[in-house]
Amino acid sequence: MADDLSDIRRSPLAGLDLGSRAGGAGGVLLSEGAARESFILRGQADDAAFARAVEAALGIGLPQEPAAAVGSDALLIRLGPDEWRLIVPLADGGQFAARLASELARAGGPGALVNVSSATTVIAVAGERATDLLATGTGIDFDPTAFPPGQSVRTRVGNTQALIHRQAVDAFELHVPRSHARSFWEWLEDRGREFHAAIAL
Amino acid sequence: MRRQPFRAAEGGHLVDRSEPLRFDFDGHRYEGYQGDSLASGLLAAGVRIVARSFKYHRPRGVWGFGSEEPNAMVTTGIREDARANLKATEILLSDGLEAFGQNAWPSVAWDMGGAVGLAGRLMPAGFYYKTFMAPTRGWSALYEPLIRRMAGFGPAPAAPDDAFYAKRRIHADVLVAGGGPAGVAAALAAARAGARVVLADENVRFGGALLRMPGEIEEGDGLAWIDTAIAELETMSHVCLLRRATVTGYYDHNLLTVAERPDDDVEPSTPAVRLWFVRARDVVLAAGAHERPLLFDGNDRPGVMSASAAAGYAHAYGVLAGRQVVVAGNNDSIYAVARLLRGAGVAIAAVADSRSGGGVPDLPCRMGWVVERAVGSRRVRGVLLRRADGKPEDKGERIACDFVAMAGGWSPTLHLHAQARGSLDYDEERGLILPGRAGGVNRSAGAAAGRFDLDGCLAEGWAAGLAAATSSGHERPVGPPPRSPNRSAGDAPVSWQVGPGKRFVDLQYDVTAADIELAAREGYQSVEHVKRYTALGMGTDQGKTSSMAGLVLLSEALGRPVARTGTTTFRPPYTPVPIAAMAAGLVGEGRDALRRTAADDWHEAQGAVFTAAGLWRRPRYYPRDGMEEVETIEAEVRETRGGVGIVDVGTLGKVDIQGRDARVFLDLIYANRISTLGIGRGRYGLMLREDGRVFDDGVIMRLGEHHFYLTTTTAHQHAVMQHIEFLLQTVWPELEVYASDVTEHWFAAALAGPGSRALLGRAAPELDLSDAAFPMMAVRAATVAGLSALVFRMSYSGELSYEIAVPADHGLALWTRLLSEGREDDLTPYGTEAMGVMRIEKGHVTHAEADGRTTPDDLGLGRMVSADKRGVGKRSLDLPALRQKGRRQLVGLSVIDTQARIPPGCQVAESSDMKPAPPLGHITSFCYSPTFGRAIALALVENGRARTGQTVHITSPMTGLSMAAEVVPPVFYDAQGTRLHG
Amino acid sequence: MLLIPCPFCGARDETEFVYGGDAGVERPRNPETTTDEAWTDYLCFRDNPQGMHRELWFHRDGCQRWITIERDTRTHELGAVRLSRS
Amino acid sequence: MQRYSIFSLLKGALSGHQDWEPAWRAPEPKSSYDIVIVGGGGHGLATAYYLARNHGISNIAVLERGWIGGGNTGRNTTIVRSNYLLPENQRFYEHSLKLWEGLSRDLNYNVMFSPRGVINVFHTDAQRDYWVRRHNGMRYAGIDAELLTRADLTRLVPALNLSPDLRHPIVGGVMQPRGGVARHDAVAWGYARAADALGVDIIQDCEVTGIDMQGGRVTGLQTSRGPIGAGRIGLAVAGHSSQLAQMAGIRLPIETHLLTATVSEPVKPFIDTVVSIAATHAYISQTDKGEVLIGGSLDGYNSWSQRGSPARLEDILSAASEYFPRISRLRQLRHWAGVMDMSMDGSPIIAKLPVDGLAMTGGWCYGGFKATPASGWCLAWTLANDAPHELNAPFSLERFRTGAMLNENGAGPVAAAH
Ligand SMILES: Cc1cc2nc3c(=O)[nH]c(=O)nc-3n(C[C@H](O)[C@H](O)[C@H](O)COP(=O)(O)OP(=O)(O)OC[C@H]3O[C@@H](n4cnc5c(N)ncnc54)[C@H](O)[C@@H]3O)c2cc1C
Ligand SMILES: NC(=O)c1ccc[n+]([C@@H]2O[C@H](COP(=O)([O-])OP(=O)(O)OC[C@H]3O[C@@H](n4cnc5c(N)ncnc54)[C@H](O)[C@@H]3O)[C@@H](O)[C@H]2O)c1
Ligand SMILES: Cc1cc2nc3c(=O)[nH]c(=O)nc-3n(C[C@H](O)[C@H](O)[C@H](O)COP(=O)(O)O)c2cc1C
Ligand SMILES: [Zn+2]
Repeated sequence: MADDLSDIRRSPLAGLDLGSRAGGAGGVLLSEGAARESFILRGQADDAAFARAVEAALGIGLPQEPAAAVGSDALLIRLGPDEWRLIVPLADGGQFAARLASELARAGGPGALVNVSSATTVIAVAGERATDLLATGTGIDFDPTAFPPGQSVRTRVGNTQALIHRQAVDAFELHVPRSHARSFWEWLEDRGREFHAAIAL
Repeated sequence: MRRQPFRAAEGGHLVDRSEPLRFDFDGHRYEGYQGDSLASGLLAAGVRIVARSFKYHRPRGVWGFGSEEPNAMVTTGIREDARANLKATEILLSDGLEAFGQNAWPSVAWDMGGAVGLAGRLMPAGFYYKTFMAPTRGWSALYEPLIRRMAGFGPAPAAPDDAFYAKRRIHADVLVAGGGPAGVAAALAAARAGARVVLADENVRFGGALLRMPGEIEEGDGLAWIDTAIAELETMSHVCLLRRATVTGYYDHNLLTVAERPDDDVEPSTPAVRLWFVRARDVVLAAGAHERPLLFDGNDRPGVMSASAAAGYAHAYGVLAGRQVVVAGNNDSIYAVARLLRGAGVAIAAVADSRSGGGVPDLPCRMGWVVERAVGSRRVRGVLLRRADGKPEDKGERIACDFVAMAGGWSPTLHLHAQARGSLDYDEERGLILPGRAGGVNRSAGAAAGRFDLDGCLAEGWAAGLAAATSSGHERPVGPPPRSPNRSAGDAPVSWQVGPGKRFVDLQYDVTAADIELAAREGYQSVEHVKRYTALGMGTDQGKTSSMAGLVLLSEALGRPVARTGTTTFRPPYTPVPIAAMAAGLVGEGRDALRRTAADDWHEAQGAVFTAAGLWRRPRYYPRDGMEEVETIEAEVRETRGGVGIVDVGTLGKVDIQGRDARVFLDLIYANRISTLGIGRGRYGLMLREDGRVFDDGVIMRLGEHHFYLTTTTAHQHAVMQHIEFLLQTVWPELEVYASDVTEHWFAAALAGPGSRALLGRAAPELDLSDAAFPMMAVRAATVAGLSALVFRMSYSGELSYEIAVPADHGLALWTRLLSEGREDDLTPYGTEAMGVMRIEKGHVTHAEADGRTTPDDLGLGRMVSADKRGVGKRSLDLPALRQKGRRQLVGLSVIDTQARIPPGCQVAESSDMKPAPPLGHITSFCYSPTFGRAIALALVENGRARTGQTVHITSPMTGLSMAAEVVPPVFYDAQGTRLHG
Repeated sequence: MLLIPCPFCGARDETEFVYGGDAGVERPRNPETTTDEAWTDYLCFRDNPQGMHRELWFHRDGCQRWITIERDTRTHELGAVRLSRS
Repeated sequence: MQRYSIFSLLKGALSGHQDWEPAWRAPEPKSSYDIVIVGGGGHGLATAYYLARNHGISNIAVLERGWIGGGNTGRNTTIVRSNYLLPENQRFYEHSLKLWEGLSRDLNYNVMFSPRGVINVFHTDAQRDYWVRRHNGMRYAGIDAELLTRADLTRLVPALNLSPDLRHPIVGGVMQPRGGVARHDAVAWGYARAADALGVDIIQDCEVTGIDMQGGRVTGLQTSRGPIGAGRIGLAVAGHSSQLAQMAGIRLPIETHLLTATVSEPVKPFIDTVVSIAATHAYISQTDKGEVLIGGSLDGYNSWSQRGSPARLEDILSAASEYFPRISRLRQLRHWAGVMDMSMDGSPIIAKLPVDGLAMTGGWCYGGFKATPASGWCLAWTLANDAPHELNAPFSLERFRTGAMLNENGAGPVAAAH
């Protein structure tokens, strides 16, 4: 019998003991975001059966725009011509994905669905200096007309690859590879000195 | 403490006289004001000698005003804190600043090195190429050490720079380089039009040339207009104003670097330098012009300086470079300079204008007169004036003065334009090199484009700003351009007047006119040869004030037009950039993230000694009380082989493969056949590079009809993924296959040893582990230690073994639960060393063997290449060299002396004498085998397989060690594989 | 540092990409019947033009697609850009 | 040739240095030559010099499209060594090193060859095994090689960061004591002067735009200064090898890539050896004028731009300052790039080409400066004898056809990977 997963889940940032570092107020606030379930969804954008299966399972159409995000607490982000990322709350317990898998199977199994829930760690960067801090390590243009809230991009930030989801003009979530998370966090803190970065729990 | 004898009673828009500061130069204390530069502070104090020249150790004074300064380089701070080669003109005075002269002993004022100057005649340009050749090793043994001692300017650094440095990467519609009248006008026009603007100027205050000399804009003071414009820009959120920010480089696709030196002393979080990387759609180059020197004997004496700098010290700092000046030059600016100096309290001894006729009544003008020589050695005491058209026998006239303001005309700053690969046009009539066709998207304006009147600069800047905004899609109305009554600047005629004597062209490297003539005479005639032969323009100022003069002199020496001589290549940075700024954010884990597996915290808590595996760290071994490293590793091996061990294999690359054509594709990328795998089964696979060499290996498991999971070596995770995508997207795009890198999602641990089945049986009670239900190379989904997992039965150690994979978030739980479950089995965690020993005993290859030169056959894996299918790299195996006899083949070596230990990096030779001769082969992996009680190795040996049974020598010539060993098959341990079945 | 206009992601810094060389190199369809010369042409021999070069780049830190771009090897002026598989 | 010595300098001083002769003439091109060398870099000039000196052929021209020494000869990090892995490379580079050792006297021009030791440091067991094995192998080839402990490194390179806390701490090193650096420009100038003295015409501002052939044999060249006849042609144009070969209808296994180097402002000496760092691929030395000279890895794509990118500089300088923390206090003075003839296996090609009378030296990748004497020596031999010397026989074009790649670092046929 599998245990309740929430007890055994361990963040790669746990070893940093962020609690002991928390506090202060600065131009930018760093925190670990809530863990999510996430899935790579692959398929042909122009394959009607595939698109219908996705819509049937998730209730949202396949986003066609690069880097668009759809849904309220679930995100479906287009990351490549035939690649999407489905990000859903942990509390969902894999239901979205299960539905998607069965719809895809019913449609004759187009595309691919791969669970990568453990592959990334979510780090939230917020505050009026959030873009400045991120801009120390990425060449992405953060002008809200170029990168409006609600959108996501996959890019390189500092020492890691990251999927950046812009929640608001000055609030971002970064999904970074789990094995890099600790180094990346430390890099953020170091670069954040310029902005008096504070840590929130 | 000394007073400020050369501070004028009033004036100085950059200084705050209510805030005096103290500073030290070469051990003497002086006073200056908030806002002073070190140069203005020293001048105010009457310090004239601030440096010594490179070669002849001649005394040198302040020459310029800003970043163009060739002479006044100093070191600030002492020992660990020292910063060398800073320009006194760019250092902001701060209270307690300590600065020192360089390249002199005991001090720049009294320098023993000056004696070298006496031998100056022996040291023309390039003298070192002509001597110091005998005896054969004479150069490096005798002369070079002496030369090296004389090298360099400032002291060698004694400690790292621990200041904070920052970076920022931004996008702009318009970057404006230079904040003089042209640049500010450009920025204002572009910003009003709606463009995202970055305006950067290297000075503390915007205004450019107006900082040095007043000018009128819109019927008022020019600087006041600048301030108003800046105030307007400051209110706009789409504008970024950068002061003390030098645009240092112009790179591909309109990327520019800007080194900002935020005001010192603000707060600890303020970086010493913030390096901006600006990706601009359009660029306005409004970086102004540099004043040229005049060439006369002694033009390097302390007190001889740029006229606009002399004016600038008076205007910006209220500092006089002396009491009595000779202003000399070839253009109208000398009158304005003389008047400004006179107004500040300087006596005007003469104004020598090389042009004949004209002149102004209010100044002691000498029309048609030039300076022939500066008199004085430690400082100027006067000049010898001579008629420009005079005959050599004219004696000229000596005029006393204590400084000389020389105005040789202006050279537009072409640096950024040229870095962007713009063309350069020589305007013969004006004697100017002007920016021609732009490279990259940019436009030059103002003095940088050869426009020297204020009105013209404003108009051109405004138009450029507007055009740049338009080209980046912004067209809001902007109003009319600012105007100035200063509408003409009276160009300087080209007059590189030259008399006899030591006429310095490059002050920093002591390059004289004679050196340039010598180079030309000796055949070093390309301008680039002259640069390299004489070092002209190679100093820390990169020839800002000297290149043009050198160019003209060379052209004259060769009797060829300047346009044909050309310039040397302009290269970044415009002014030197701290290496620490370039490195910011990229040190240590900031550069290479340290990858940690899900069980890393446990390993660390356990005190594991780590080793690097690519960017990952992995436990090398787990130290035990009272045991040496080697003993510990042996124990880990013994306990695993005799009981059960656990190892973290979370670093292996993992790829999920799905799609209708997955089987077809896997057959193509592996040398052996994969398509025949049944669901729930796995196979060892070998990947080749297209050139036939072994690329990678791993295990492929079939999870479903069209679903596979494969592992890669730790080192090749990314390379394999990229390889797969390359093939799928460019070579076989018709295949429907989706590959996803799932390395980060999965954690895996391997249980190995005869006890593994029992332990796993308890941890996964629902799983039938019998050979029949769960054979070798099978994969099963199961609950292990309460966690959903995938379990593979496979072995790397040669023992019965299972790899258990769980999502990485559960990895630590899996690890700790297995360890507690295994307590009764004496479960031993083992590290990479023990793993390495077991794999060598078992003869598995790694990157040490598959080193990119070896074929499958070399490694004894030739039989894996399936004969009846295509695949990447297979065709290359038929090339003659890959089938040739005599290739090095993988063998095992068993060391005969059981006490011997193999040192790293050994060769394999026929004899033990280690005399020069081609060796037979080399060791690829080696260890002491606790299982066999002797050292063993894997090696690549010429015709190795045929040598089985022979004795060879494992040798290490550098340490003198060697040992005899028997050639054996590479699988030492359990060649029949019986142990895999427990 | 180049600014590479990925057809999917838009313009991104060169540092997000991996270079894949000449896009004109074609893998022989039937390696086993290809001569050594033609096969090694494919493996090793390149035009290496000074001027427009059609070449492959992998957008590692973005869409992870291989793209084909035209670039002048002297000036880095860019021509047509497309996804390699499209 | 006017001899250079301390005495000639003294004499020059007395005459105000008015009597120095041109180091080489500036002749008009003749209508034809026995042999024409294309490329006035170190390799081309050395080829001409050895043709004249070793083979008695002096009706030779060296054609240079710009100014001699202005290619990679004039822009490299000047490291000279023979610490190679593969026996073919060991033999060749060791021959070169021996020529370096007597070069200043041979040419009567001080090329300032300074054998101050070339050190490679490593960080992991795998790197250690590789480097130590490589140096042990050198001993078998009769080349000097030393193993360095961390204590040795502390002594030899006090500025080196040996802290165990580094991201990739240094565990040890190896050294070739006879390796070192030389004054790059002087190499071109010294060969030019010596070749000129033997009658070779050095013709600058002369770009070759075509190769004339008749019946599968070269007959001459088209140049920006008119056609020039040639009995044989030797190509020594480094990054431009593909272009010149193309003129004769030949494709090469070469791509031209960009390599950046940078110097700091000059300071007093504090780094007295050459150090190369495996973890980050940066190499560093300090010149006799005091600049710290740093090189790194390629930009990684075909390019003739000679510009380099700030990203690569961030890379090189962060790496260099991590291992030489003190240089973080220095400032970068200038950076530049060169166009590298990257061969598909990382080793050079010194060989006859498949057109009669045409031979080349090229494919030098990062490493051709040190090869200058031997490359010229071998190409001269090959041109004079119409056959390769045994030293350069392995560096054939054929090897790319047979699969006999000389792959020092094990990377595949990907130019940028070497
Ligand atoms: C940054 C950098 C660092 C390096 N570091 C080292 C190092 O530390 N050690 C080392 O050993 N090597 C190093 N190298 C490599 C080394 O510089 C070169 O391999 C070597 O200098 C090549 O010499 P060369 O004479 O063949 O070429 P070049 O000096 O480039 O000469 C070739 C000449 O051919 C001319 N040419 C080209 N086309 C034509 C034409 N059509 N007509 C006429 N002339 C033409 C060119 O103008 C040029 O002058 C480095 C290279 C670079 C760029
Ligand atoms: N009388 C004359 O003969 C004469 C000659 C030249 C200039 N001028 C006067 O000079 C002014 C020219 O105006 P302008 O705006 O073209 O030039 P400017 O010299 O006033 O301004 C250029 C500014 O750019 C800065 N700068 C230079 N390179 C830079 C870089 N790489 N990064 C950042 N900043 C950099 C300079 O320090 C300066 O502040 C006019 O007032 C003109 O009348 C007069
Ligand atoms: C070993 C070496 C040392 C150098 N030292 C300096 C130097 O002290 N000052 C300088 O301006 N440039 C120096 N350079 C760089 C040259 O100025 C020049 O940039 C380089 O040779 C490339 O030529 P280019 O810039 O003309 O294309 C040096 C170059 C080399 C190879
Ligand atoms: Zn993309």
